[in-house]
Amino acid sequence: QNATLKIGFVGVTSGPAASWGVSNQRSMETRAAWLNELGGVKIGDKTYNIEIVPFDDQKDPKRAIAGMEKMAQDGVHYVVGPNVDDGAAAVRPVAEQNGIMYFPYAFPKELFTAPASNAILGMVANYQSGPAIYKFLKENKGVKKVAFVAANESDPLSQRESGIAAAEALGLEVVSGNVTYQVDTTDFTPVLLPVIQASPDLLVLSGVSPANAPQLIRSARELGYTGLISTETGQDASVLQEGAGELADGFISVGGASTPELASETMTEFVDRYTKMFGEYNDESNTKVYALEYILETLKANPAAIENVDEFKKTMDTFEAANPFMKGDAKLKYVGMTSFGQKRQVSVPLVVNEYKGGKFETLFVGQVD
Amino acid sequence: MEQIIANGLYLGAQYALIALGLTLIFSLMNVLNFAHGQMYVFGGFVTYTVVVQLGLPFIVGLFASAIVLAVMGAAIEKFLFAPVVRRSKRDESTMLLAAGIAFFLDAVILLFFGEKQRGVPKIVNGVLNLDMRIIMPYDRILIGVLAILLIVAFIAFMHYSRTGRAMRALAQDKVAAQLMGVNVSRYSMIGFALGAMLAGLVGGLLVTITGVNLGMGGPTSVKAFLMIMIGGAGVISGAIAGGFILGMMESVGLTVLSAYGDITYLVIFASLMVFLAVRPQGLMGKPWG
Amino acid sequence: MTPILQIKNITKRYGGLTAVNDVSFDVKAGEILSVIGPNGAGKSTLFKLISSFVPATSGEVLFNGGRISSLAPHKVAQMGVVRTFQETTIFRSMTVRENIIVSHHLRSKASLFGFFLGTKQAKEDEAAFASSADDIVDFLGLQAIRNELASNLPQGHLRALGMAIGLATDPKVILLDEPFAGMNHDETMKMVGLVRRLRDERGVTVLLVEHDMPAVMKISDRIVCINFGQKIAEGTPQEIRENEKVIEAYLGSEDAAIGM
Amino acid sequence: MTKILSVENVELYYDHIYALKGVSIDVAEGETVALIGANGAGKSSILRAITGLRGIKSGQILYQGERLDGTSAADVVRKGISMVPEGRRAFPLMSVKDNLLMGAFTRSDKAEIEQTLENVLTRFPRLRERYHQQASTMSGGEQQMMVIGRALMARPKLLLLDEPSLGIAPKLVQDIARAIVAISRDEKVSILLVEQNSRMALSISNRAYALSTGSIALSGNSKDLMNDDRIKAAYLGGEL
Amino acid sequence: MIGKKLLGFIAFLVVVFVLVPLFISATGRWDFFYTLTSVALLSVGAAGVWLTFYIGRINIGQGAYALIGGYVSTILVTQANVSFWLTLPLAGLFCAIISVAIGFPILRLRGVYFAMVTLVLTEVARLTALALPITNGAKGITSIPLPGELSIFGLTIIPAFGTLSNPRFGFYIMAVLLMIITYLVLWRIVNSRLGHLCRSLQQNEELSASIGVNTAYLRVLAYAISSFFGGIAGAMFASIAQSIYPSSFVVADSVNFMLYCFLGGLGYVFGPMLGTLLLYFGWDLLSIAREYQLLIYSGVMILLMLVLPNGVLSLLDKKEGSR
Ligand SMILES: Nc1ncnc2c1ncn2[C@@H]1O[C@H](COP(=O)(O)OP(=O)(O)OP(=O)(O)O)[C@@H](O)[C@H]1O
Ligand SMILES: Nc1ncnc2c1ncn2[C@@H]1O[C@H](COP(=O)(O)OP(=O)(O)OP(=O)(O)O)[C@@H](O)[C@H]1O
Ligand SMILES: [Mg+2]
Ligand SMILES: [Mg+2]
Repeated sequence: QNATLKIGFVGVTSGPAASWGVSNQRSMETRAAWLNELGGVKIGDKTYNIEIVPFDDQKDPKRAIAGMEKMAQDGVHYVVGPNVDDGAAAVRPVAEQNGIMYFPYAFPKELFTAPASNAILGMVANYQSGPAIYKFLKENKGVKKVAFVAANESDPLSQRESGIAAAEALGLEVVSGNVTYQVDTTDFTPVLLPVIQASPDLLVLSGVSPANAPQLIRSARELGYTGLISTETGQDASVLQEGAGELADGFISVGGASTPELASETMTEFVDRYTKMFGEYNDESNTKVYALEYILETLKANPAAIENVDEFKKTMDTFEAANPFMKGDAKLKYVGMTSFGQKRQVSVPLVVNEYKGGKFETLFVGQVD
Repeated sequence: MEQIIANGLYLGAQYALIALGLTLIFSLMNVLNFAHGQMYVFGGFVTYTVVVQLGLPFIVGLFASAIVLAVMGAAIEKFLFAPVVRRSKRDESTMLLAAGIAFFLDAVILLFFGEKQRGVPKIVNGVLNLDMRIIMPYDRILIGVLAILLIVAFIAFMHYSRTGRAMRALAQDKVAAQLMGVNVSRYSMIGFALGAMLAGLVGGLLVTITGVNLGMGGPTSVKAFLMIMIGGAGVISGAIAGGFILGMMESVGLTVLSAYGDITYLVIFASLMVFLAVRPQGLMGKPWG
Repeated sequence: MTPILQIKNITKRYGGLTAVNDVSFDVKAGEILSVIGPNGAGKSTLFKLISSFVPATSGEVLFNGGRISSLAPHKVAQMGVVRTFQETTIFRSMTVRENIIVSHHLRSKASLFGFFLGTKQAKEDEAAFASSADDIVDFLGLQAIRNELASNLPQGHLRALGMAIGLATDPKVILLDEPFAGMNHDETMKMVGLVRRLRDERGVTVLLVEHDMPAVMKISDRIVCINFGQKIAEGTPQEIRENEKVIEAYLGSEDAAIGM
Repeated sequence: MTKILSVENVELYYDHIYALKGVSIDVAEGETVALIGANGAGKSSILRAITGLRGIKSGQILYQGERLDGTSAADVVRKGISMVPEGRRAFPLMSVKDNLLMGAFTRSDKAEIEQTLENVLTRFPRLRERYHQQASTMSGGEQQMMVIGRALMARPKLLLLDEPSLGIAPKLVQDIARAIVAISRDEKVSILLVEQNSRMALSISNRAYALSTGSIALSGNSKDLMNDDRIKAAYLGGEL
Repeated sequence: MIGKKLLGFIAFLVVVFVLVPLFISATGRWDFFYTLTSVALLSVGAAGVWLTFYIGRINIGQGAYALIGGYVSTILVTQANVSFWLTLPLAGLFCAIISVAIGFPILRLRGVYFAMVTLVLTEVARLTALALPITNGAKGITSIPLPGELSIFGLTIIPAFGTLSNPRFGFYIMAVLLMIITYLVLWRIVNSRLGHLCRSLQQNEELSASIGVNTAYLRVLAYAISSFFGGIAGAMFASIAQSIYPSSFVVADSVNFMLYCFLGGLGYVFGPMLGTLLLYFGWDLLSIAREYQLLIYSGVMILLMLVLPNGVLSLLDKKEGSR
């Protein structure tokens, strides 16, 4: 008889932004079910079944706090989420008071820089991937002029700002950097018209949601834009396929490790199981498989951390384990010294993909330190 | 310039069609249907399912959307709105019901159709390009024209058909309409079904261009509210005018104000508030809606 | 003595339509003056102009020699010029008594904040309103329905309530828009008596619009007749009854076959 | 004479208000019957009961020998009963034409509707002049004509009129009274007329009922009632 | 009668200040403190919305004032080092002033027009917060310090929250206090002449003006009070979350405030309080339903509306037949 280890998820799984959280929660549930099926996870001398405790915060920071309180109540010490900046900032006091480590998908540096100590960035931040992408495109595709568009919401706007800074640091010319759109826009032609008229070589869709990306691409192409289009968020290939068809060819985005060049057997099986469980895979989940894996592997490395996050924090500095989702000898370890001055970020491969004919192909893989 | 106007017209036609159904329901029942946007999204998903998943022709999908939504609208009216309107003391109470239905549809859409953005492949390919001055993909032109045809058909229906006349009468005075032999509960239901059907049709039409996702419902409702406010609540012509004006405002505003970035929508909304403060009943509304 | 109300060349245009066209007349303190005229002649509009509910296109209204047009309607009411409505306008989901009590607003000495705090003055005010409301109920003979919800009242009682609301404001001039509509002869005569007493006992100047000719003839000291927004006659009931223009435009000639 | 309508011992409530306390009236074919009474006596309530706008508590209503109570308002119209409601209730945003056509809602034969329309317009020439005008912009009297015309468009066998003279200038009241007489004469319609203008009502009707707080106080031949002292005192007053 | 009300009030005080904390410490459900704090604060905002309903206006703009209040308090605390407790009334006041300026023109609107403008207002507030430099735009303001000590003449009335072993409990007590004061004020308004006048406004504005009520003034006054409530609720929330973003209060929040009022019942002073409790708590409790949470939540909402279209408190009507 296995004991139960509860891992929390606080994020948005209903309403307009549901897709952020749903893919997140599902990837956790898929992995948990799989591990349980294999007999559980052995941490120290006990074997645990993993239980995912989800909480839908409706993308409301006030709810997110309630969710984190609930996690504390349930004795959960490890939580994945929230999915957006404001929620991640709002839960910080609760997490720190109750000894909870949480893995937000939000980029504000204050969350990860001391004195903040309990948040661990669960993916690659755009201020890390952006420069890498722009640099690659500058060197390989001769990009000189960049334009940015973003939804007028906190997360995308922050991402645009750091994107612009990165581009300028690389010596690129930012020809349009202040066009925004409402997330509910149904026709992007008027939005993009002035951007395209500035004739950039690269159009960056800052923090674009998978729902808006195909429309934006399509409108840009239909307006006659022939340059490159990229984003630093994860995307879903089938959504691009349906929404923009071949117009989306060449679109550059950040992904996990599910492209054939990189995916290990574990990753392939993960995708299969996910598809079986929920009917359809969501490529966004690629980037979201890691948090749970990191939590479990770190606990394995230091079983005392199950009840005590200080132990967890101690272990983080030295922790290293094999990355099961990638081919080759990729490692799981904590990074972030450059960006945050402390190791508060999971090390995942910075996989830059290019969409082609309904699939992603890996353009290059980078590393974050 | 031409491009801006063309964009505005296209957006306007699309918006006007969305606002029509909402204003119809509002004028008939005095219900501000918060769930209108969700109905639109539902329509889009139905078309998507029929066309992409079942592989049937687009027109079948469109019809399926219309029928599914009409049935849904009729049921919502008959089993939910009618009893609540009958028993509640204040008209506004239906807003809670409408909001509940909006949430419910959101939940149903998430469970049935998933969290992803869905789209139907273009129905016609190619882009009209008048020496770079007007660029407009053919599918948009087609949808724009279809939208305008639908609007015209709808107006004609409301004005010249017996059913249309009965619905207008119902909207203006329920008791008097009853005294003319109009079966109020039946025609309220038909009206609601018609409004919902329009929402479904627009969803079906636009899924080929903008796609749908479950998040679009709420914001779409809000936009539709804006349109009927600009034009005047409960007045069909007002809804149409409101749709075109909002479309034009967005198109012009986004171009003219693009240099100022983030404030485009701030300006649009603020000018809207000023406009309503000056003209409280919208362009064509009866005073006080 | 200056007239209590002076209407001077007042005009109201709605778009292309001139609802009231250059109308002038005076109202003496303590008189009952009726305004008659065909439907749509502009009578109600005239009342709205006097009570400042709509702004005049041109012309002005003087009350005790001071200009009241262009003041806010509640200001005009504060000065003592109060209108009742043609449509039966009441506070629908209050009882008859609540309707009357709330209408005592102008008489309150305590401030709104005072009422909020429940000061002594506020309590005195409330008590005074309640007893005055009961007086008005008695005066108008509404005892039987005092606790009835206003929305349940039939037409006739609604009109009486409308008048009660007007009375509660303690007006110097009251404008009654069709106070007898929907009443039968008996009730009309009762109301006529009440309006008289209103003038005699409370010294209120009364302006009224009415289509019930027997009542108008009986009650009025003077009558003003307007047609298509213009004043076509002014005089005593007797003069008006015989005025050719008024007969032509409004009264019609008698016809025994239909009892009129 | 055969009865077209008989109301038998009808009781009607509004929540806790007992509005009709066992009222019986009847109307014969082709007859004009007046219903007079004080405010709140229940006159409108009787009409509401007949048209099915309001359900009754007990008693029954027979129309051409068949039970009418329990029938929905819409079906009552189909059976040939039209009502001109209290306060006119025109469709304010519709043209005169559409208002009239609404009156024929229950009918489907286009040609016959055209014919009736023609008759109505001939009877009320004013409506022909204002054929395309929006109803809300017409004067009260014109609107009253229009709603009477609208009721006639259904080609009713029984016409119910609720205070058609309310708020109407004397001259127009005369026109309306004449129109009622003419309708009764030309179209062989039975009429039940509720009026506050009792003198007018008694002059143009065959029989009359006086209603007092929910029950019938007096009834009889209009000519006789006109000379009845109780009626004179309560409803007619002295001079005109 | 008065005695009975007083008794009820005392019972309520005992429940929220004694029984609830006892219950929580007995069961160890510490998370309820935050849930109930939220309920209390949201019901303060909802009380404002209810008051605008009381003058016959559908207000879907309370989120805007909550956001403004949150920013005012935060900016004062972080940039001017003002004591949080002082910023609380200041935030309310600032919102009230803003609402006078905005309300004066838009309160002329009625029905859906007013409702829609207020809906737009929420979005305007968010976009303004995004655009202004003082709000730090999209990045929001984070790491706001916990409320400090409040002392008068050296007497500590409220200890610094940073020193509390359980700030949650501190916030709970403060929020509940705020809620009680708010509803006392509201109750007093409704049962004084002010309330009667508001009701007259709700039923017929023209007539109200004709009996000499300065309708424009009264409308603005009610709206300002409403916005005051919104502002302090927002300020408290910002302090609890120790962060504020333009998206801290959005259209959905405004809609929720309105729904709380509906659910409780527009005819009952304590309707919004009950409505908030039911809807907010309901959502939390339903989180066990996982993916069916929203489905069940909205389903129940619809059912409640069907059964009790005049609000949950209309249940009491049947028994007492009074308001
Ligand atoms: N707000 C308005 N906008 C446009 N026209 C108006 C408005 N109010 C009144 N009118 C028009 O002004 C004219 C005079 O209207 P008013 O209500 O004063 O008539 P009245 O003499 O009171 O008639 P009745 O006896 O039928 O009540 C009418 O033709 C009416 O349609
Ligand atoms: N909707 C209602 N709710 C409650 N009571 C009502 C309602 N309608 C009418 N009543 C009551 O029923 C009684 C009869 O009303 P009814 O309208 O039939 O009177 P009426 O004879 O037509 O009067 P009037 O001449 O004033 O129109 C009155 O006491 C009235 O208060
Ligand atoms: Mg008038
Ligand atoms: Mg009546």
